[in-house]
Amino acid sequence: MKVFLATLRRDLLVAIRTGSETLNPLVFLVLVGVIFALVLGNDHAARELTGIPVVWTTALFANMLALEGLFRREQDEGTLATILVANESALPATVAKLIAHWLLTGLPISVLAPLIGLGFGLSFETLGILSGTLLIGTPILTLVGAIGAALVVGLGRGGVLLTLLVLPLFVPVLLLGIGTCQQFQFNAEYIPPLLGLLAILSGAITAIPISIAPILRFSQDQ
Amino acid sequence: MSPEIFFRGSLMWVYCLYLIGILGLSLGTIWGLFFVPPEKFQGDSFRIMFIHVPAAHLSQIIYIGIAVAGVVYIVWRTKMADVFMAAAAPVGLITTGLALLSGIVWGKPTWGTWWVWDARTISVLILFFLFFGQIALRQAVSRPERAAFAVSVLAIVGAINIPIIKYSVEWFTTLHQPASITLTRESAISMVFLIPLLINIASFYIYIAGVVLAGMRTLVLRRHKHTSWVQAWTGSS
Amino acid sequence: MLEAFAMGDHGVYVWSVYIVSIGFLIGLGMYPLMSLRHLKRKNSNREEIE
Amino acid sequence: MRAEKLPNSLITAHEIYYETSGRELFSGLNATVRSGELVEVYGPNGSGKTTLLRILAGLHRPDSGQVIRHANSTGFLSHRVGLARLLTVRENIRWSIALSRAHFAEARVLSVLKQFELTSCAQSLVRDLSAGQVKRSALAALVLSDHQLWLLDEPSGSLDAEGEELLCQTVSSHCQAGGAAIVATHTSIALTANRRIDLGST
Repeated sequence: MKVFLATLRRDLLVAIRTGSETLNPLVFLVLVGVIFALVLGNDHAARELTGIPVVWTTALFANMLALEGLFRREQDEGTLATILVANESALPATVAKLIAHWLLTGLPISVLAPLIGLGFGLSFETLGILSGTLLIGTPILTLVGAIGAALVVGLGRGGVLLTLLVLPLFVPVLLLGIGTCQQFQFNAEYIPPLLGLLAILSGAITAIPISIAPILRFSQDQ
Repeated sequence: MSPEIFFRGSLMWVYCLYLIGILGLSLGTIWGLFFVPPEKFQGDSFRIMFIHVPAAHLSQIIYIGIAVAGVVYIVWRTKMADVFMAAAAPVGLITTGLALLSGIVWGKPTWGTWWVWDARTISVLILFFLFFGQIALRQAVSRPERAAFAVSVLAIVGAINIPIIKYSVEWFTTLHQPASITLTRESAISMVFLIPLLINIASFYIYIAGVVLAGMRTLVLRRHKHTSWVQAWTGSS
Repeated sequence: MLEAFAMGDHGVYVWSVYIVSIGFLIGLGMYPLMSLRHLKRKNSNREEIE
Repeated sequence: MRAEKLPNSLITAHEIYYETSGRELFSGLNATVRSGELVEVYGPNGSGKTTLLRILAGLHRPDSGQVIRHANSTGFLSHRVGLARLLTVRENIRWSIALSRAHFAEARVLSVLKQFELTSCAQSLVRDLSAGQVKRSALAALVLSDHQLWLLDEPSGSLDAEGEELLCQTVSSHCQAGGAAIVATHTSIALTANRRIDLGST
């Protein structure tokens, strides 16, 4: 617990000090969202129809952008090696890193996305459910993405490769997230996809955190 | 199994699999192209099925095979499992590409559109990217041990994702699809079509097994090029 | 005979798929055999040099 | 086959075989380090010092053979010193202590900082320090983390003569206190090593 809290605190502190690098994905999210809304102009029907897919997809890409930095800095500074050598601390420390990452990307994305949704003229209820599905969906993106980030850590040209590896795995989250919102938007049955999303989240939470440290350890071997 | 025994023992198998596969594919294809009457609804375009269905089947089987090999590698560190993954991934990429391509061309005369987003097309498309990821990741990692591990992890994660993708896409597309297009109409496959189709599926499996085996032989040779038995083999004839 | 090749209006589709597929399958089968032969030649060449 | 545990041994390497890109780096390498021992790994560039240390640290997996660490905890110091550049020296030390589950004692931290002449820059970001100061900070963090076994890869790099002496003192007092250290160097520093593993001759 001590290791977990110390690492969480440390990662948040580093993120605050980097400033713009932490904010970049969020600015990206807002910018892309605004551009989409702008291009669609005043066609209300089109904006209402595309709003949810656009916001969700943009949120996914913003998350993707942040993912690359999940372990890269630690790898360069050598702190990742320190964490991995300290056997027993590797699990709480990596879990803390994942949570810190979500707090810095997934959470603000979930909060900001409805604001962009406003630009698409979505109703308040829909915005609420949009935010809710993002709150469930973004931890999955962080967890699944972490596997990819751990696999490519230290590879140099990791960025594009990471996108290539991880995006296909993000498809179900995207579809279920958009599906839930749209079902809700058009007054249809939205519980089943929501349950699907929750099921994926619980599966990811049970399986992924414990496997990150071993993958990272293997990635040191190069 | 030692690499040398594998290398020497597998040559006969490669020849047999190639031979049976090619004969079977010729038989099934010629049968399907010329000796089967046109289908009632689709006319002659259904003949693409004799390529499309085996290719689509096989791509999934190859991916499952890679994922199983990934488990085997992670649990037992079997080097042959890694050789299999390395040899099978490009083959899988090409069969998946063929399944997609034939699907696209089949779609035009049948449904009037090149591409329809449904559970099957999307999961095959995702499969294509998963195979691509396998190859890209392996090439990006210089140390073979690490590459094998990374590729295994990726294969397993991808394999877990395939049913989830299928479920989510199926659910998602029923939501968006106008009900007029029914893709699942298999046009009541009668025995006339079934026999050449089964011949082609079986021969595809056999032929591709031979191709993967031949690829594994090449990789084994490349990885052990400094050993004495490889030197002896290259010097022998 | 020509009619059999024309396949109604669908000949173009059917034949293009078959030609491309057969091409890829042959390539797929040839590739490992060729690269094995290539490796063998390269290795024995190096032996001679050494 | 498992290597049997010798009394007091902190780390045992058994029949290590490792190759990179088809080149054999080590084969049949055996080593046992007991508490109180200081082992120097010596060899020219490219002889595999770093790789050996990383294998011992568990960061690289040998192609065959095994490494068993009996030490309560292991500290690893390489050219990537393991300090976050955007944290202050103190913050880094605090985190290192937490990570190794050691006890944080203010007085001890202050005395070690003083010993390593870091008192004046304890509150500045690691980013703004000189290379020598960074190395000293890393050493201070290592000392305070109370690891039993130290694996040091080129610890003398970017240290001045004074710093080097401090390093030697620190390492030998750590070993006298019942710890052990494995140090990789390509230049001989004034360490009084119990043993030497020479990778240059293989």
